[in-house]
Amino acid sequence: EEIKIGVLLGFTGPIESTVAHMGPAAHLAIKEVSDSGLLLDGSTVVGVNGDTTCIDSAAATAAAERLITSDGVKGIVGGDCSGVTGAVLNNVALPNGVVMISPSATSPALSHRNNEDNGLFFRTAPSDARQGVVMAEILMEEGIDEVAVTYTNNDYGKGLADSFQAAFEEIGGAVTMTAAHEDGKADYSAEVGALASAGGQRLVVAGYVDQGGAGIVRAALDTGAFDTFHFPDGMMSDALVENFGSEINGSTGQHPSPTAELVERFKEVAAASGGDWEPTTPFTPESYDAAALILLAMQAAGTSDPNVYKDHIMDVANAPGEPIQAGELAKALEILADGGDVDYVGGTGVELIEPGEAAGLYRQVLIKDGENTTVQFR
Amino acid sequence: MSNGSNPYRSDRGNKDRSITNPHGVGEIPLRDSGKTSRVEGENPFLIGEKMTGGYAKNAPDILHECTIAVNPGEIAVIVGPNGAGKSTAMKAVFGMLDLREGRVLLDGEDISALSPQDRVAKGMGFVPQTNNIFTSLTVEENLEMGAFIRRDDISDTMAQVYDLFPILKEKRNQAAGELSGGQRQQVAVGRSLMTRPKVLMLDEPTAGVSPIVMDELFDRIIEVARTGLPVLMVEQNARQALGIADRGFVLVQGRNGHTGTGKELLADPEVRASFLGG
Amino acid sequence: MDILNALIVLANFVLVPAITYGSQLALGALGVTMIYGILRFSNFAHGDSMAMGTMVAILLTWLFQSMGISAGPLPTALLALPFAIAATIVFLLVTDRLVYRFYRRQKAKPIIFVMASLGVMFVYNGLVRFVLGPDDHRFTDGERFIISVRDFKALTGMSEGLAIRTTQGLTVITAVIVVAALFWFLGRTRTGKSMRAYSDNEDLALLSGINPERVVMYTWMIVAGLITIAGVLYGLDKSFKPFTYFQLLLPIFASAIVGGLGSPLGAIAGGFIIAFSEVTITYAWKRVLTYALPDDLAPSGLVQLLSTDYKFAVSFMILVIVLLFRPTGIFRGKSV
Amino acid sequence: MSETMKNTLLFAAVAGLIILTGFMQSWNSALFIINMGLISAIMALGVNLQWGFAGLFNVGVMGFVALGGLAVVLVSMPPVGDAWAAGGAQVLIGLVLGGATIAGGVVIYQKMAPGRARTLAMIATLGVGFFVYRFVFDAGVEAIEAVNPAGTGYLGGLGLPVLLAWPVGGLLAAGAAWFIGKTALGLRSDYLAIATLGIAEIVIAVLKNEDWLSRGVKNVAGLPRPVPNEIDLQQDPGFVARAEGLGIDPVIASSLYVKLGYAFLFLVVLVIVLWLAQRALHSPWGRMMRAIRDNEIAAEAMGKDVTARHLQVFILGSAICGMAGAMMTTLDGQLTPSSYQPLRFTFLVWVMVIVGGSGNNLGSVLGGFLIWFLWVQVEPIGHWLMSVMTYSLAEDNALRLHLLESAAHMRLLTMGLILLLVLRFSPRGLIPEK
Amino acid sequence: MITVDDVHKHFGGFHAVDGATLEIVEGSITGLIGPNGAGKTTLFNVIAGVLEPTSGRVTMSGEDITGLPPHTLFHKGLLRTFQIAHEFRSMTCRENLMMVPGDQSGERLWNTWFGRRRIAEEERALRAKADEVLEFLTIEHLADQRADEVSGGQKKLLELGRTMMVGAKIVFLDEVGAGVNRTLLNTIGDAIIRLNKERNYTFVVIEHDMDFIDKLCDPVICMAEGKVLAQGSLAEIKANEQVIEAYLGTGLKNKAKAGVEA
Ligand SMILES: Nc1ncnc2c1ncn2[C@@H]1O[C@H](COP(=O)(O)OP(=O)(O)OP(=O)(O)O)[C@@H](O)[C@H]1O
Ligand SMILES: Nc1ncnc2c1ncn2[C@@H]1O[C@H](COP(=O)(O)OP(=O)(O)OP(=O)(O)O)[C@@H](O)[C@H]1O
Ligand SMILES: [Mg+2]
Ligand SMILES: [Mg+2]
Repeated sequence: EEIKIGVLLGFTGPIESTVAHMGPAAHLAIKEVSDSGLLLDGSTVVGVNGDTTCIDSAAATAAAERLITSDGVKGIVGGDCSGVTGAVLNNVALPNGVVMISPSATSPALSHRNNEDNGLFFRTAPSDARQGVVMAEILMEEGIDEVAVTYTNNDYGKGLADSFQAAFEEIGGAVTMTAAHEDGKADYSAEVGALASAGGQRLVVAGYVDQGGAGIVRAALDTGAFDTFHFPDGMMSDALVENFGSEINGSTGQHPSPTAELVERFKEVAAASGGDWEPTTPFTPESYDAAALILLAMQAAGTSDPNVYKDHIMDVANAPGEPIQAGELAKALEILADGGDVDYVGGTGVELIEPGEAAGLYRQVLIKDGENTTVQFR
Repeated sequence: MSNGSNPYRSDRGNKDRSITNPHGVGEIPLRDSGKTSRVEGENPFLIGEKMTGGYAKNAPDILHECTIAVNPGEIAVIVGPNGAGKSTAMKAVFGMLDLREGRVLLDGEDISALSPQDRVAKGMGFVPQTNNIFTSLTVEENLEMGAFIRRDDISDTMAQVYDLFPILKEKRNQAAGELSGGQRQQVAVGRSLMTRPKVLMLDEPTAGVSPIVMDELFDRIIEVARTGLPVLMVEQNARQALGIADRGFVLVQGRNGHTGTGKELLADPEVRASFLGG
Repeated sequence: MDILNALIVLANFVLVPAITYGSQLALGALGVTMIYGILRFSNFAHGDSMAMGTMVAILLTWLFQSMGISAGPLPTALLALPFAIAATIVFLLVTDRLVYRFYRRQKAKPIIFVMASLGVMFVYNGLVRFVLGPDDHRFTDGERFIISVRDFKALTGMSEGLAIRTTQGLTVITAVIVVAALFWFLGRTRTGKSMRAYSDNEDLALLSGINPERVVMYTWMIVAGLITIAGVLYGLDKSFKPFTYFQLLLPIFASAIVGGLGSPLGAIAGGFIIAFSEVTITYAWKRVLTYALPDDLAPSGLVQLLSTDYKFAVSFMILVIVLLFRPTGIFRGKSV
Repeated sequence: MSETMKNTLLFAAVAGLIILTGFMQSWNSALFIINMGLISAIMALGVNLQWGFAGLFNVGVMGFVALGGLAVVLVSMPPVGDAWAAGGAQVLIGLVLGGATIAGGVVIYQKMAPGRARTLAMIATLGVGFFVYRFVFDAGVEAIEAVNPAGTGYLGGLGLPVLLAWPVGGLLAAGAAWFIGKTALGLRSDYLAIATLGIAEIVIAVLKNEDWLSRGVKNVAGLPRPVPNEIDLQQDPGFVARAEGLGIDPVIASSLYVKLGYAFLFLVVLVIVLWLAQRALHSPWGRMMRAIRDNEIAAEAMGKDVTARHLQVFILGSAICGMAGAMMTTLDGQLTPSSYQPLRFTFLVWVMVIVGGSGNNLGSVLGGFLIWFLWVQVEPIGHWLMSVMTYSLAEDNALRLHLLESAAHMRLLTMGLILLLVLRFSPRGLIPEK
Repeated sequence: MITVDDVHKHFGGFHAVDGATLEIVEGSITGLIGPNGAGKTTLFNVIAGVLEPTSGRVTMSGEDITGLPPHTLFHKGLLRTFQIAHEFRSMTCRENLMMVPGDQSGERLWNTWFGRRRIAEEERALRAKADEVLEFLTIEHLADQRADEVSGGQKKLLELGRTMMVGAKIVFLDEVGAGVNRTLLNTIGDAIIRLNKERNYTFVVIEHDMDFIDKLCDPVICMAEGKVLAQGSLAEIKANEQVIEAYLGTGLKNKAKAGVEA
């Protein structure tokens, strides 16, 4: 059997630069499984790309329609932006009964859809509601009780900013100002000017490192508006320290990942594959994990029928079972084939909680001497 | 050139000037020139010979074996009813029309295949009926542009033009668009003289100008012609124009109706009745 | 009360960024205005042409960097700039040859050119991503600051600092030089005058012996220069990302229109108006006022007229208001 | 070849493409293309009305489409009682105050004699009014947005049938168009373009940032549908039996059924709009509009009230775009403000109109279908093309990998090439204006 | 019928019309002459509502019409032609005429959908009327030709034709004669006289052709530099020193003059 997996991401459009790394990561997992020849009695797997454009629900729906009804994919890694993800889920995946695992749609708003999704929708990125709380705790423990917040103006940024503000204020912190920034715009002086005026001990940048977020940090540093920051997952990547190096010493951040070894390990796996993509780009390991989960669940279920294997996704993702690192998919397939149980860890230390989203184990990071160092895991 | 048959020129309602800029869009087709050849025999200095053709490839012919010609020192005038093809004939001589038959000779050279642009280079000066000055440039810059193809010192010619039209000297640094109608016509003629043309073609230079300016212009044109420069012009003001013409062509429906000296035509009762308003 | 510090804050967060951004927009708008004035259409491909030019500069910068060539304290990209301009000229001329020239010969209506430029925009859009991918690229090197906040504070002993980046300084200086050169060229040289003549009246220009194709060629060459300079300066100052360059189209057009399409002076003014309106209207004046006012009057709120969410909307509002009072733009564009 | 013949062939060709999709890919895909094609055709008709008939350059299509989308939320979502209780009244009062401030400013401007006193009075009124408005309004907004922000945090809608949202979307767009038209058209049509561009951006900014209204960037999902739910159908034994009777898999049957339902609704709207537009075009009204387009000054001198006609046509066209926007949001089932991007909703619609043939209603319909088809299909075509092109290269050839990787960007490239080709060989569009 | 009271029109610092005061008598054919740039067309535009005067008042039959838009004035019976022909270029010559009459029921959107019968009838009548006018102007063969494909003079005829499509009270003609063949111009002159006599149209005619003015106009007003220079019968005007100096001139100085007289 040749099994097809849809990779439905915004290859063109506003987040095309992030997706340029997420796509290959998903394909890497697919290739790994396919090459092993162990899936469902030697089935091969191919990944089929579909372009959501991130913004155009109709185009995304059309692409999903094509993937599912024409290519006959058995599962979808995607979508990326929460807007199109919701549209695809409702209009295509749900009616056709196909599993979707989104690596990047972190909006809390998607959570409630889980109640009416027939158990078809999962995500390897934790909901922002959880991250907001973690973030508030980290800052408080650092002794910081007054921050300014800027977020990328989409459901991810807004949701994260909202949940952070609520959590932070609850434990006694104060947010001097919350300013949105649009990704892909020409200039961020206005935002930085306003944020600087509002002041705060630290600037929380709930954006993307390869989008407006970087522009904001750059401008804030250069004008001396802020010199330490706090970075949630969208900002945390090697690109961050590459770009800013020791300029952001003393900044903090967190991203969903249990251990530093996982990050290192995923980098190695990526490097071994010979691709020229950047494994630390936000949501890239998540993409790998999403694809891996689908395939492992198939193996566990013994079928590629989404309506059957959807019930095995939680099983393979969580304990009990043999922990499976990134790059060990073949081993997992074998164990599953033998009727064993696995606990998929993958690139991000996947731990799925009801209703089907990542539990959110976070690695707390401190930027020291231009390196990002692990403080602890939460 | 016809707007109807060239789809690229269809006039969509692009009134929105924040998007397009219709200011000063041209009509003269741009094309590559063909070869020229020398023609033996006695020919007038400039002649459009037996020209037949229309505005577009498969549009009906407007000109039918129409001939117009002019010699050095002469003024040739084309008259005729509206829509007779006077302007079309001028355009044909200037290469703005694809001729199906006939040829254009300049100084014994067949230039039928040349583009309008190269005809300018060959020394033909043309003053269109309208839009004949650069409104946003100063008077002096207008004259400079007239001499664009010349590489030599133009100050002498400029002085001559200023002599011819003293008012222009006064207004040399004013934008030409701020001048009155008659003054604009003077700029236009002056501009074409700056080229040092071998032949000057004028399309209705006096349309809409006041009598006093018209007299002035006619005077200047005569003066210019006296210097040996052949002048070919279209005029609706036929009686005055034929009065100064050495040659007159009456066009009727794209054909040569009557030809003769200005005086002969003025004297011809038929011409008087049907074209000169009695 | 501390007026000096208030001024420094204002300069640091409002004036310097807005002047830089304004210069970048002005350079872009100059290109738009040149094409509008001489080739008579609004070039929707402008943003992507900028990306194209910058892309070449980036590739060359990488090459130079790998060869170990550098410009000392200045960004290496400056060395690459002349070559990039040359390459962009070739690009634009080839595009003109393949696309626009045909319509010019057909005497097509300007709107057809506009639509064709839309097509060109799509194609460039794809091409840039084809070559360089959609990623963000930073290609600046050399000295980062002319003066940094820390240095400034150390130097002056003020409590507030002022930073001027090298790229900011470069942007403004280059913009001034380019604009001056352009004005000299258009107003004084024979070729410049012939371009103005062509812009005024195509037919008459042709009848005067001005070769339209040459005018068009010069226009594209100048435009290529302008966009490459604008694109590289912008990329140096912020970063290069194809999508952002596409998005730049909007503010650039707004600048050109506010200033009066077809008027080079207007393009410059327009660029600054848009930049300043984006930055100032949504600025939170708290910090400035805290310094500027006596202590007991110091504001407790942010003193922000509108949230930054609306900065783009605000600049458009300003645009509409300017047009209401000055329907042809500030410097009376070509529209009559 | 006669004109009718040619047009029929063109339409047949596009139909053929879609049918081919049905065979080669799936009927679901084909039907979805038809549905979006119908909506696109309606949008293109709206733009064509403005551009083709009247020469008005509207580059704010996106804004009107988005307003249509907003209408769906406001009409069809159930009201959020808690939010209304928390701050509904306050927000409304705030809005009234805001409106009153502007009205006050205008009245002062009109009533008082020009001079410093007037300027001061106006600034004072606007200033004080603005702060009072912000004070009242902001508090209300905060209260509303605090109500379960992850789930609701907005006022909700009226809970009316979703079909009602379509005309309401048209009305909302018409209102905005009236406002723009009054400002921009009265002065000079020249700068309509920039005004529309600006208003579109403002509309989107409001949609993105006014969470109390439609949840801003957090999106409103789960909009009611005018057709049954696929899952419900799949669970309906009667339906399943019928589907199986026809020999179709019930899952596929259910999604086809739903899509056909949408297609029917959209088709009805398209036919009505097309009929009205055609009638208007081929009448003295159409002649008048053409005259105005050709020469405004002369038309004005011949007794035609150019500004009023422009306003009329601008409002009509925008209303149609608004309606199409509402239809599209209904089809999506959610309102996603960040999805409104000029490239997709303004430029692409323009491409439809131009490629189809501006000034010709049938052309717009054709353009809508064709361009939408391509917009969706150039992606797989691009991939296919790339793999054919690189077929001879080695598996791991760097160039091959790069090309395959970049295949996604074929989408824009192909759109551009098609636009350029059509312009080149059929500059007035596939079905030109007569 | 029309009074113009101290009208000024400034373009920037330039005073195109600089305090013009004049009166147009009902039923007359008034000639308006003056050197190029005297402000004649500008004054026309002010009266016809195309331009708003900087100051001054225009009244029509006692009613203040200053600043009313052209389309309102059209419905009050004030028509004008343009010095530079303003044809509707993408429409046929016949359509150019048919679009003129106001109050066509087919111009209301509602009727285009639900009042087809009435429209069809009206159209038939309009068409007949348009053909009649075309025939009168000797361009009936151009009825179905696009208006931008006819010669310059023919466009001017079309321009005149439009004013004949409706019953007007006063018609402003801006250089109908420029570029029109003299023989045809005579015909046009006759038509103007006929319209004036039979339908009691009032005409105001700008023209540089003195023969034409001579044939039609009484009184004649001469403008210069934005002001009214002289007013009276043509004979009076022709004798006026100022007018001769500013406008008429003394004829050609050299050969040309001789040629004309020969
Ligand atoms: N651009 C054009 N396309 C097609 N036909 C045209 C075009 N211009 C003019 N014609 C036709 O060509 C014929 C001759 O026109 P032309 O302009 O040469 O007349 P003319 O003798 O100059 O008349 P006038 O004295 O009125 O200017 C006319 O019948 C006109 O309909
Ligand atoms: N829109 C404008 N802006 C600036 N100046 C203008 C404008 N319109 C006309 N003028 C100037 O006003 C003056 C009067 O112009 P007008 O057209 O009224 O002259 P005219 O008497 O009709 O002349 P002609 O006999 O040449 O038609 C001219 O000098 C002209 O350049
Ligand atoms: Mg002519
Ligand atoms: Mg005049």
